[in-house]
Amino acid sequence: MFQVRIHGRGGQGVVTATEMLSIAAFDEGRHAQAFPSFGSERTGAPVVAFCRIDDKEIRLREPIMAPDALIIQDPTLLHQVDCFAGLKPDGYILINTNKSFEELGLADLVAGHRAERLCTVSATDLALKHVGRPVPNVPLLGGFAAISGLIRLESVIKAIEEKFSGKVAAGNIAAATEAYNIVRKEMEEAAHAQAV
Amino acid sequence: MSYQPIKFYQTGTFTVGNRLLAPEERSVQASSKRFNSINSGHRACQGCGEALGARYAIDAAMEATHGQLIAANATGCLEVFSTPYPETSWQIPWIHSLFGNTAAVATGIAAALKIKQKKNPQAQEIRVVAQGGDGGTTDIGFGCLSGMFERNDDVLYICYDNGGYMNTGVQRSSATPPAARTATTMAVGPEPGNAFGQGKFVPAIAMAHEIPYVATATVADLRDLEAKVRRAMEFRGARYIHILVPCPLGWGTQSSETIKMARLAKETGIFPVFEAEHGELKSALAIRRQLPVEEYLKPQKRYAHLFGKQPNVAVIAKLQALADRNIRKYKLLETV
Amino acid sequence: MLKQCEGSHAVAEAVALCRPEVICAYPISPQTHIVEGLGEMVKDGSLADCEFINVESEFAAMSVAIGSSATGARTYTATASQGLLFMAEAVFNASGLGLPIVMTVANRAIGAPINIWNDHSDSLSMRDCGWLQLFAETNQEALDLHIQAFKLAEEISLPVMVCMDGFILTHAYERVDVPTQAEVDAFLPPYEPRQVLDPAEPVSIGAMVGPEAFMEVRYLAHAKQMQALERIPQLAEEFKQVFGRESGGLIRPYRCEDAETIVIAMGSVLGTLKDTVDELRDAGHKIGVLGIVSFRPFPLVAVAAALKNCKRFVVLEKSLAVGIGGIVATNVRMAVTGMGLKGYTVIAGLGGRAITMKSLTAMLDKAGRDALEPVTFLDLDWKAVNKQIEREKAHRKTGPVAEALLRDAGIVGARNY
Amino acid sequence: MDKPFAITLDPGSSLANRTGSWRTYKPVYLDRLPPCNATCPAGENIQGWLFHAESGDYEAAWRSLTENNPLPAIMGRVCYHPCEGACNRQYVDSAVGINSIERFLGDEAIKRNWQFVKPTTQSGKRVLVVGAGPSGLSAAYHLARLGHTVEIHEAGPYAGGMMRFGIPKYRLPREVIEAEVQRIVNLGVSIKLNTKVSNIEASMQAGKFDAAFLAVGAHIGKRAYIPAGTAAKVVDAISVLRSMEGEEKPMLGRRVVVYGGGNTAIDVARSVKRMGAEPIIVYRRTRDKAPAHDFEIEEALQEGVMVKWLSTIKQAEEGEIVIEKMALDDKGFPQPTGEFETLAADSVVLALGQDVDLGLLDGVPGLEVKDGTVQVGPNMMTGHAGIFAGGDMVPSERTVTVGVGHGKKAARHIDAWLKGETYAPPPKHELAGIEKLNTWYYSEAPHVVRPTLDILRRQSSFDEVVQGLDEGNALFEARRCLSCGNCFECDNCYGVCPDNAVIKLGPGKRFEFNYDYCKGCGVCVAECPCGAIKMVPEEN
Repeated sequence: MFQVRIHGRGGQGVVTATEMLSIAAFDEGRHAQAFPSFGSERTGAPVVAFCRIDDKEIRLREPIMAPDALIIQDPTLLHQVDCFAGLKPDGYILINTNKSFEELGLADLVAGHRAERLCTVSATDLALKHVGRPVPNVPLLGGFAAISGLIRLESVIKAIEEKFSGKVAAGNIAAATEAYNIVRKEMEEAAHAQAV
Repeated sequence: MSYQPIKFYQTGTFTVGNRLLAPEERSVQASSKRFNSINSGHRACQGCGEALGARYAIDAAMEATHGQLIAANATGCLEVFSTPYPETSWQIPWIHSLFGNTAAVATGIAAALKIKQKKNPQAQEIRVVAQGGDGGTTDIGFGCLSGMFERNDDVLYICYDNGGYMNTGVQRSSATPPAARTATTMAVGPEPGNAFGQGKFVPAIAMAHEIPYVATATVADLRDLEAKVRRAMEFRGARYIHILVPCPLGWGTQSSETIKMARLAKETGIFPVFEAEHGELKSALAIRRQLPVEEYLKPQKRYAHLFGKQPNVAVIAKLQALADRNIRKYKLLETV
Repeated sequence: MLKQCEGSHAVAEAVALCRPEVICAYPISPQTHIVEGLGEMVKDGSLADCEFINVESEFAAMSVAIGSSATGARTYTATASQGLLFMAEAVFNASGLGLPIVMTVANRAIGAPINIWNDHSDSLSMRDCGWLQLFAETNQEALDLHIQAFKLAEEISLPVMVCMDGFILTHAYERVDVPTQAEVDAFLPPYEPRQVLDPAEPVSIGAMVGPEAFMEVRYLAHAKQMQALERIPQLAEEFKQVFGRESGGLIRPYRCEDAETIVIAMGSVLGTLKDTVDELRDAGHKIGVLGIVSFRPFPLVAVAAALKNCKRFVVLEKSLAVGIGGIVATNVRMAVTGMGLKGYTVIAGLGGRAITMKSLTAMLDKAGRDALEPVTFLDLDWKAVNKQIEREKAHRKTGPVAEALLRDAGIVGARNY
Repeated sequence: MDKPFAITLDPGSSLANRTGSWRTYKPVYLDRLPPCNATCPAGENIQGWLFHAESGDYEAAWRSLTENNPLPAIMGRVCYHPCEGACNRQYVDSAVGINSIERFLGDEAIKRNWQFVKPTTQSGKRVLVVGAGPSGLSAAYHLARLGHTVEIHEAGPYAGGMMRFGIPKYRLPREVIEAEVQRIVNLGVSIKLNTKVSNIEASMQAGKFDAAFLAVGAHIGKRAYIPAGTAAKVVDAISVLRSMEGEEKPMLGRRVVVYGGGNTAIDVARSVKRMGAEPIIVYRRTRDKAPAHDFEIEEALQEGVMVKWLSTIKQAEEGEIVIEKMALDDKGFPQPTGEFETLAADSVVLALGQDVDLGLLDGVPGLEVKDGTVQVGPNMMTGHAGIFAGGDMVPSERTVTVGVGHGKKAARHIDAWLKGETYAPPPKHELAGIEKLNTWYYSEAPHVVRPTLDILRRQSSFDEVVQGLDEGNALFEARRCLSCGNCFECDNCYGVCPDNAVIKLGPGKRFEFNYDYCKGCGVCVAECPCGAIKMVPEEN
């Protein structure tokens, strides 16, 4: 079973992101369970949502305390919330930022992690560019497809088409795709760097 | 030479009927074929104004709908005296649910009927009436009533106002008139009964909802009452009729004076009888022989504390002012 | 047809497939998404011949339902928590009048302190209201139970609550199999009221009944629920015939054969429990799980039968009968009277407190060693509690409890992971 | 449907609950006596005939009226209608114009030639009626309807008695008298005119009469001594009025002094005015003390009749008279003042009342005569068995209506006497006073005033002064009746009963109480407009 936890703020589509992730997994014939942290959080407040993916029925209902992957939609949270709590060793981390982990002051925290599982992408910029609104959730899913290899970009695109339509869908697909490619590139560079 | 032509017999429109009227001029209550929607054998007190008002109103509604009527009824005297197991006095489909939810129950009935009509358009159309006392209407049932008004559900709500919780032994309601004594507002201190003002005058609140039709009536003006029920049934949407029904028990009056008291309430201006459509006052039933409020207050034991050795002139004056305000506000002395 | 969707959406689709004629809606979390979904379907016409009424309160919602059901319309509404309590008077009235209304309760805690998260306090507070109460374990079961609920309610002329855990199920995206209209029509016949308001055959419904007949009326309500005890398993069987799925029934045992310890629970926590039990089994514990689907009527006989071979039982419940302990536990104990079993009550997950495998494993391990307190509050923060108790001993004006505890815990806004 | 136990009930099942057992008092319907009926000297059932008139059934109304009075067209003109004085409607707005409706019905009957129904059986008895005045005609009519053979002997040339010789044309056109007398004749009554009965017993034997009713009226003008010169012209009012009927009108000259304050004085004055003279009434007391009806004095003054109040004639000479001014003493009696005045007068007409000519009774045993009138018992019989008397010749108020009443009363007693029985009138209902009524229910409807002839024609002709009502306003006026004490089927009791305990029996059948359910609240009694219900204690 693969468990993903997404951190963000109210209004950034955190819950939607987990739902789309579950839809993408479902489209690939997997079982998936997406659920929010059931808060009454308002816009701007820290929000968490979860997604479990498995090949058999998922019965477990507890919150995800030991995630296999983290998506952090808003780097400003890093210093307010313990985003990394319970992250499995070698867990995946995808952060929406144009800085590096070092620049974010996370060097120590991720020391020993496999570099190709630590990626950043400035999803907000991509969203602004393609969708016209600063909603990083969808591009990050594209990035997650790349970093985790858990789901295919096509599935993410299908999920986007299920959730959105018209220009919004097209914009998000473009953004997700670009994010996907950016992350692929980062991973290759990281892998290459380690090889050296 | 000129003489005034007579529409009715010399008792005009004041009596229930008379032998000389053309059938179309007869009141519903004059007909030996009237529905008697609420049948003999009910357990209302002697001279109960509510029993009378209910038969007047529901019979008229039955007439207007050719018997295609369903009634919802709030908890209260009317419900208790009409349907104690194993007998009911109602001859129409009737439901009692709770004290405070009658308007909502009626909404449910109307919704169900709307769907049934939609599924079977050639079926005879059935209309809905909700009824309750002033407690069930102006107090505990007010939320549901206002909701029904606001949604403009196709329901005629009839409030039988006897100015208190008579079923439980005469306690104060928000419709209890100023200075009237009840079991929870004893005649002590300067002003028993309501704080001054009209109390919660739901007809005005109903008008504020701008529903299609609002009217007040009394059991003393039968033809007026019947005409209003008929008119109400010509509208779609939420309608409200507020009927003053004297309560011999709660008012401390003779059982034979029930209609007289209603007549005095209207003739003194204490209870304005009017009609409004879509929030606008349309007409008022003019006072015929204006009387000072004392005429109305004196026969009622609930006002006895005003007429002791030293009559409470101040309070009586306030009540007169209340009546005068109604007369001005609703133009009760202008004959149309 | 398989779908990945939100639990609320799945329930909305199920209700729509049952062809309701009147739906009353009043918003309250976590039920809101269900009526929103139905509202959309009525608007876009996919749910035809249905009146959708936005009422002004839950009290009105149930009252409208009473009126429409009495007029022969298939009627649905949904609520939760404070909403259920606010409509309480009408809830009792609906069952008293024998009106087959179906209502979803998205289970949620009751304040004060106000709390929007999941537990079972709301529907269990209505345990004696005369309604049937069915608890769903998954979104699939929530969907299925609604279809069964309409058939059950209308057959025996009693209202039915379908209870599903707020947020945990209502807001969870997972896979559900949504049946076709044809399948549902084959299972659920059109509503034939036992009594109806109709000018063609006028009756007075809701008479005042005195001492001479009141007990009989109450007994008949009880007899109807006893009747339901027999119908519920049959309906589950008939449902399986049409839809090919196990759903509903009175109870659902899991690995109970040869189990020495059986843990009993209702609702979504059963999933976590099953995973926990699997691990414990692997670790050699003889343990099983008994899910209760029908809380009202309560399946005394079935529960007794399921427990007859175990040594001990643990009732894990998301409700608290303050001053005595468990509510479900009390019912279970009645079922096993005289069987000489050890019984433990575990109060867990109140107000949305997460119930984790970790805590369950530890607790069940203790239970297996009969080292468990008769009544246990799972993951209770004793530090905070004791501090408050001390504080109250110390001085009079201690202020509001909830806020004090939050202060102690250094938590500003509630976070639950 | 298979209903849930107890909470769902069959419609109207409360009929099983007989709430009549709650009652300690019960309402009962009754008829009370309307004040109009109570005061009518002719004993008319006024409310009764108005009931029919209200529905526009004028023939039924007329037949009901003529049960008691055969002369509605005449009464509708000359009756002083005490009924209107008693009418309860005066407390609401103004009294119902009963008299005008009666006249309307009488005129309708003449116009449509309605006739009386002849009796089916004859008694074989013969009754002699002496005098064809109102009393005699009334008695004859009633006796004929009771199946007796009636013969009227009238001394004068025409039937009508004082109605013809005492009441001027402008108040009572002669064709009206003719028509109503003729209708009585058509019923089978024979009238012998110019047949003076000088000895009643002789006439009875001659005609084999079993009984007689005497109603010869009072035709002899009272004389008073006035010192008068030989050339002075002094005549009595009755002969003046009588002569109006004949061809040659009385020669009274231009200035005619009429002496007296009664209706006859007014009649004479108004009559001579119409003949172009200038009448002056001289009366010794004041207007409000005058016995004449004020409305007649008013009409006379309107027509230009002069009046000298508080004056007596001291001396009559040719062409002038001397009058003395009077003053009322503290007891209201006129006393001479010693002040004198001379008036020009071509003639003096004495209108000081009339006496009865009792000649026909000479020698009849058992009769008692006191101050000029025959004494009769409560059954109208004189001291002589079989001889009855009424009208102006017996002690009573001398009006047409009283006379008609005497005729009816006498007829009933004569009928009983002929059968060897005694007639006992039915007991009277309790009076329906205004306090028994709930006048709220009567809508405002002012009294219709009868139109009157314009003043010039009144001064110059004998045309009828007061006109009749047309159908529209007669109907309106009839419908102003409050129906005091008698149910008029307004449906109030039926409508206002909170327990549906009143049964409506249908048009004309009124209502009855359903004592199975009546709780005895008394609302029906309080709301009955006409006081036709009362509460009585349940017997224990």
